[in-house]
Amino acid sequence: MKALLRRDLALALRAGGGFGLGLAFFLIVTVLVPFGVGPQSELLSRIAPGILWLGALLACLLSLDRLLALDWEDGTLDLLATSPLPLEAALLVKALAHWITTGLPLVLAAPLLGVLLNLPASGYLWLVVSLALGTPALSVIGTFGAALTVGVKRGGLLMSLLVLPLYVPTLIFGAEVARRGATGMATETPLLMLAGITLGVIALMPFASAAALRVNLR
Amino acid sequence: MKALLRRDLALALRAGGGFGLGLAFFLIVTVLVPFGVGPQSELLSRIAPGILWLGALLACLLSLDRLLALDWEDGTLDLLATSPLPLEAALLVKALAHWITTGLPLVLAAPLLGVLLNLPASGYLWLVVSLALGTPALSVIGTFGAALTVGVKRGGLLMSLLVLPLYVPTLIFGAEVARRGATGMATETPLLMLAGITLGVIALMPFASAAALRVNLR
Amino acid sequence: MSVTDQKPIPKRPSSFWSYANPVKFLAFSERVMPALWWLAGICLLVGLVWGFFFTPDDFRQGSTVKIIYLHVPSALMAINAWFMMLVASLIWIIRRHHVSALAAKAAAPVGVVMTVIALVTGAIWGQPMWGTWWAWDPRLTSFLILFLFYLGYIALWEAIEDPDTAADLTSVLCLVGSVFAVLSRYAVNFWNQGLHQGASLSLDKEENVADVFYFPLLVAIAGFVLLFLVLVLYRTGTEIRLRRTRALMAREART
Amino acid sequence: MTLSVKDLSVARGGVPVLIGVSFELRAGQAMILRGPNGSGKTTMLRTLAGLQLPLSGEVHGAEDKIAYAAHSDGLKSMLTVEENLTFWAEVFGAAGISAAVEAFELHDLRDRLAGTLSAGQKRRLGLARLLVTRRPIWVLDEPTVSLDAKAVEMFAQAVRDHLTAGGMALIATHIELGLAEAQVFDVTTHRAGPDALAGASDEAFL
Amino acid sequence: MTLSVKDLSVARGGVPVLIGVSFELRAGQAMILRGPNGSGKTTMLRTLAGLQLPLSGEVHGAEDKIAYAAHSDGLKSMLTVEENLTFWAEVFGAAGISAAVEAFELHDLRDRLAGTLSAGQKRRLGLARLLVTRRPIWVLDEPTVSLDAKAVEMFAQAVRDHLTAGGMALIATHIELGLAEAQVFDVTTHRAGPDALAGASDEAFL
Amino acid sequence: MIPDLGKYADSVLSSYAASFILLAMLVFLTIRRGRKARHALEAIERKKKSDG
Ligand code: HEM
Ligand SMILES: Nc1ncnc2c1ncn2[C@@H]1O[C@H](COP(=O)(O)OP(=O)(O)OP(=O)(O)O)[C@@H](O)[C@H]1O
Ligand SMILES: Nc1ncnc2c1ncn2[C@@H]1O[C@H](COP(=O)(O)OP(=O)(O)OP(=O)(O)O)[C@@H](O)[C@H]1O
Ligand SMILES: [Mg+2]
Ligand SMILES: [Mg+2]
Repeated sequence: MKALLRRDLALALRAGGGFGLGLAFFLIVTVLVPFGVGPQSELLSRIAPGILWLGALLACLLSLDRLLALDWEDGTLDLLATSPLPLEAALLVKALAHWITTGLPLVLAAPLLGVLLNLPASGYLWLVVSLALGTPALSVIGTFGAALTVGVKRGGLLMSLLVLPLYVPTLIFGAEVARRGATGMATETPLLMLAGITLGVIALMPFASAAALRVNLR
Repeated sequence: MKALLRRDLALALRAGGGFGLGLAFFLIVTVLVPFGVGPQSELLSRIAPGILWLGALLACLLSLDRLLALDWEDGTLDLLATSPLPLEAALLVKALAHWITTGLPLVLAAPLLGVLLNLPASGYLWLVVSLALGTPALSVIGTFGAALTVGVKRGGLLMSLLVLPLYVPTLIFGAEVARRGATGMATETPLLMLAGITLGVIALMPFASAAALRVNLR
Repeated sequence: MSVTDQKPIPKRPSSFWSYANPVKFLAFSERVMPALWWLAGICLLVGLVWGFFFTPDDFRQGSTVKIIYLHVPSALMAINAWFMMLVASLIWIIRRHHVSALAAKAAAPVGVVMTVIALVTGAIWGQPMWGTWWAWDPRLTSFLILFLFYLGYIALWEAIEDPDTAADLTSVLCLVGSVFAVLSRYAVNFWNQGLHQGASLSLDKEENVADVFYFPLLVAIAGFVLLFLVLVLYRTGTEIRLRRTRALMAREART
Repeated sequence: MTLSVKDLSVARGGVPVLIGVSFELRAGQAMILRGPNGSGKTTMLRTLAGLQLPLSGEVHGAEDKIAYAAHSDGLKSMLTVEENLTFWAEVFGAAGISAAVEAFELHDLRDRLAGTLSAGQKRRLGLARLLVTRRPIWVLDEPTVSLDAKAVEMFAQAVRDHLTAGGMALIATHIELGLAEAQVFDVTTHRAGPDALAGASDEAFL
Repeated sequence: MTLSVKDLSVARGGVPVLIGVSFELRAGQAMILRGPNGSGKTTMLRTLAGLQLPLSGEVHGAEDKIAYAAHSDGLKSMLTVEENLTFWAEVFGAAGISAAVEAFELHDLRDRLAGTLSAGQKRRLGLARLLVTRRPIWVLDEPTVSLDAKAVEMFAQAVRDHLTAGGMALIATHIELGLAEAQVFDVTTHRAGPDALAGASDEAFL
Repeated sequence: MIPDLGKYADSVLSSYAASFILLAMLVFLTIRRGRKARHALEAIERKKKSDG
């Protein structure tokens, strides 16, 4: 398990820079929004929490196709499946590695990008909290999508199609926390829901992912 | 050339449904925006043209990694490079196939998605016109990005990073046309600029792409 | 030679599960489908003609109330089609009957069309009633999400070559998707209290749905249910034939 | 310790490929699978390794004992030779990699990225992975592809050492390996006829 | 028609691999490249095919005449055998694919998706592609990997026919192909020593 | 013939039209695909029979 985590992190750091790229994508999407929507700062500050959450979600999504596909192509997954490690654990570790290389940097960078979009001052704390709570769920759900589509060549887009509707509850509650935070409203309820989703997903999803992966390896 | 176009289209139709997926992604991004920014329809209708352009751009981007990477992995590009077909022409044909399978469906679907975001009635025509003019440029520029990153395993994210800044001018003028159209302002100037960019890019970019690809094949 | 007369067919299959045999299923569906086609057609015709021509206008909604005969049955079927797919997926996972996996596959496109009809008629209805084609009302929104689930489900079937692998994976997706669809429903409710509730409840409560509207609606719903049934039976038959063609071709290639 | 296969039938793409394969392999024995292209060797090896389900028949003594190696050998081109081996050693809980490095003369290549190796060098690394798994049954699909004569001899020696230590090996190949002591099993006689149906995943449709 | 190579040096990863290779190949001749793993055969073939630049030296008569085939043979797993061949035939402006289908006995596989072929069948398809290019110089990197004895003979026959028709072939391999008429060229003597610098891309830093 | 739909005629008629088009397309495509599958199967079964 530790070996797998270490290896995945090493690969992310080395191979084409999996580490910084999610971040860079997040940055670029956030920067492109004003170009698309127009530069009115009052408008931007209203949509800022939502756009930041969306940007983080898309950045997460885009890096998902590295999660399993590479290991599939070069046969690593075949070998892992015949190894003593239970597949559920292996997938959870892979999701963890994905979160560390993608989700965590996003959480840390979000406040900076908030400045670009005129996020109200009261919103920063809640934005970070909601992202920190929500992004692990994104990684775990994403692993499920990756496991479903791992046999499909360049399944990237198909995976997005499968994963995005699954992201809806996380996005709604996450963005709601950030939005309420930014406008100074109470955030307990959506925060609790968000935490509940994340916990539930971490506890149950790896079994679904492992089942899907086993079918694909067959 | 015709053989290449036919093959690319056949592959897009068969392998994992390259055809509908760009569209589905566009749909999903558009649907997720309200979850992020909240359901106020007046707010949504203000940001609609920009968001639709951004969504189309991202859908385009996400399907770029199928453009060359698959052909690279199985050695097709090596063989094409040693074939009688000039590489520039081959890349232009590939960009065309990409546009037919991705850009064109986006143009046709955009008005429907406009309904979801409460796009003002006057905006539909200009949205479609600007997308029809702009998306070919997105495909051609994307081919350049794909050619640059073709050697990098799972270069998807890296490619986004390289391509997104190149998309900025197209996005700015395209979204400007759509936005002005929606608010009933004059659209000539940005429309001309958009057309100019597209033509220039189609005329010149294939040479840059072919050069980049040659370096990568070496 | 069609599949149906390949093997002698027992007169009365011994249990429900014996219909899981593709040959028996084909024989059975060939027998009941003509009647079902007629029934579905008649119910639809009666329900819609009754509703369209022989019901009065609602005092508040005017003639738009006639849209209800399309909107409500299609919305009902859109949800029930997914539910049927869920059950069929479970049967496939637990008992591995090919027919049930193929039935789930066959139902999905029917479900999407029902969803689209509900969305389109709803949108057209919304224009005069709420002054907008679309609003981010929870019910409408969760329908849109359902539509996305359908799309993903169909795309996954299309993308995977091996039919058994595809059946397994889509079943897993259907299970997980159902959980998330319910979750989204609550999330969406929390996120926005919308228009639809008020507008529909006034008709939904017994006292508000006058019998004049209620009975033709029931007939129309029966028509949609029957249409769904016959379409799924027919499409399942098609899937079985395609699968058989594929199996025969695979063997042909190896001689 | 015995690997016993009884009346095994395997399928690919839903079509039965081999039918009624039975054999036993004891500690210290090796078996070479032969058969023309497309006869089903790869399919059978994948089934034994547990990567796909058999149509029918039984396999005993394989569970958690098999080290499988095929064309794609799970090497990361962005990791060095040493890192690649170490990773698999850790996953399989083995002690060290030095024996493997020595057996396939990878010393000079230790710090090279796996992606920069030549075809034969990469193959040697893939075979070295077998040694770090410490699994008793080696299941190998065309292991000597791209290897030169000297490396083939290295491989034969590694197999011999493995057998001497009580291991087993099951090898599909088209070329001569110089393993005189191994039994040869020709799958040709077990090929499924065109209308073999039993147990195929599409049996119900025939 | 002659392929002439003069004093060619090639490099991989910026490091010179082979130095001072010279030979001539005339219409109707074949040459087999030999050399231990990692000696630089692949690198040299890629250079001749124009896929990478030589460090120094000259290659004449190769331009637009070479059909190159290596391990990855440009086959789409989602297209059928026939569609794959037809595509390449059209790209190279060749007339039809029937000769190629016949030479490698692909008739029964014509309508199968390339992705469902076995290793050897896939290889046969990859080799059939050479015939539809109508190019005179075949440059082949380990072409007989995964082929059984019968298919190797098919391949040798295809090469012989190609030579008889005035073509040429340059083949890197570790195993015996049964092409007695071919010259053998051993690259070992041309291997670059550890301090061969001339022309390396990092020469300026040494 | 058509009842008086008042000012909402457009809405009602277009929703009926849209629904009918969608349903008709669904039925048409279903049946066309079914026919094709039936013919393909019959063809291959005939071939198999004649091959022995
Ligand atoms: C795009 C817009 C709309 C969508 C997606 C939509 C969707 C739905 C759904 C999912 C149902 C539930 C069916 C059931 O579970 O029984 C429903 C029922 C209903 N809708 Fe809509 N609807 C839309 C617009 C409208 C509009 C504009 C009206 C009228 C003002 C309306 C009136 C009704 C009525 C009367 C019912 C039946 C009563 C009920 O079950 O609550 N809908 N619709
Ligand atoms: N999806 C499929 N549908 C039908 N037949 C298939 C499918 N996939 C593989 N086959 C066939 O199954 C047979 C067994 O393939 P397998 O890879 O096991 O052969 P092999 O003995 O390893 O051959 P080789 O020596 O060429 O590697 C082949 O004839 C192949 O064409
Ligand atoms: N990036 C690199 N840096 C340093 N050396 C490299 C790099 N890439 C390849 N090499 C070395 O260059 C040499 C030539 O490799 P090449 O693939 O040409 O050998 P080959 O003769 O084809 O061997 P094989 O028979 O194993 O296929 C090998 O020793 C390889 O290790
Ligand atoms: Mg094989
Ligand atoms: Mg080589």
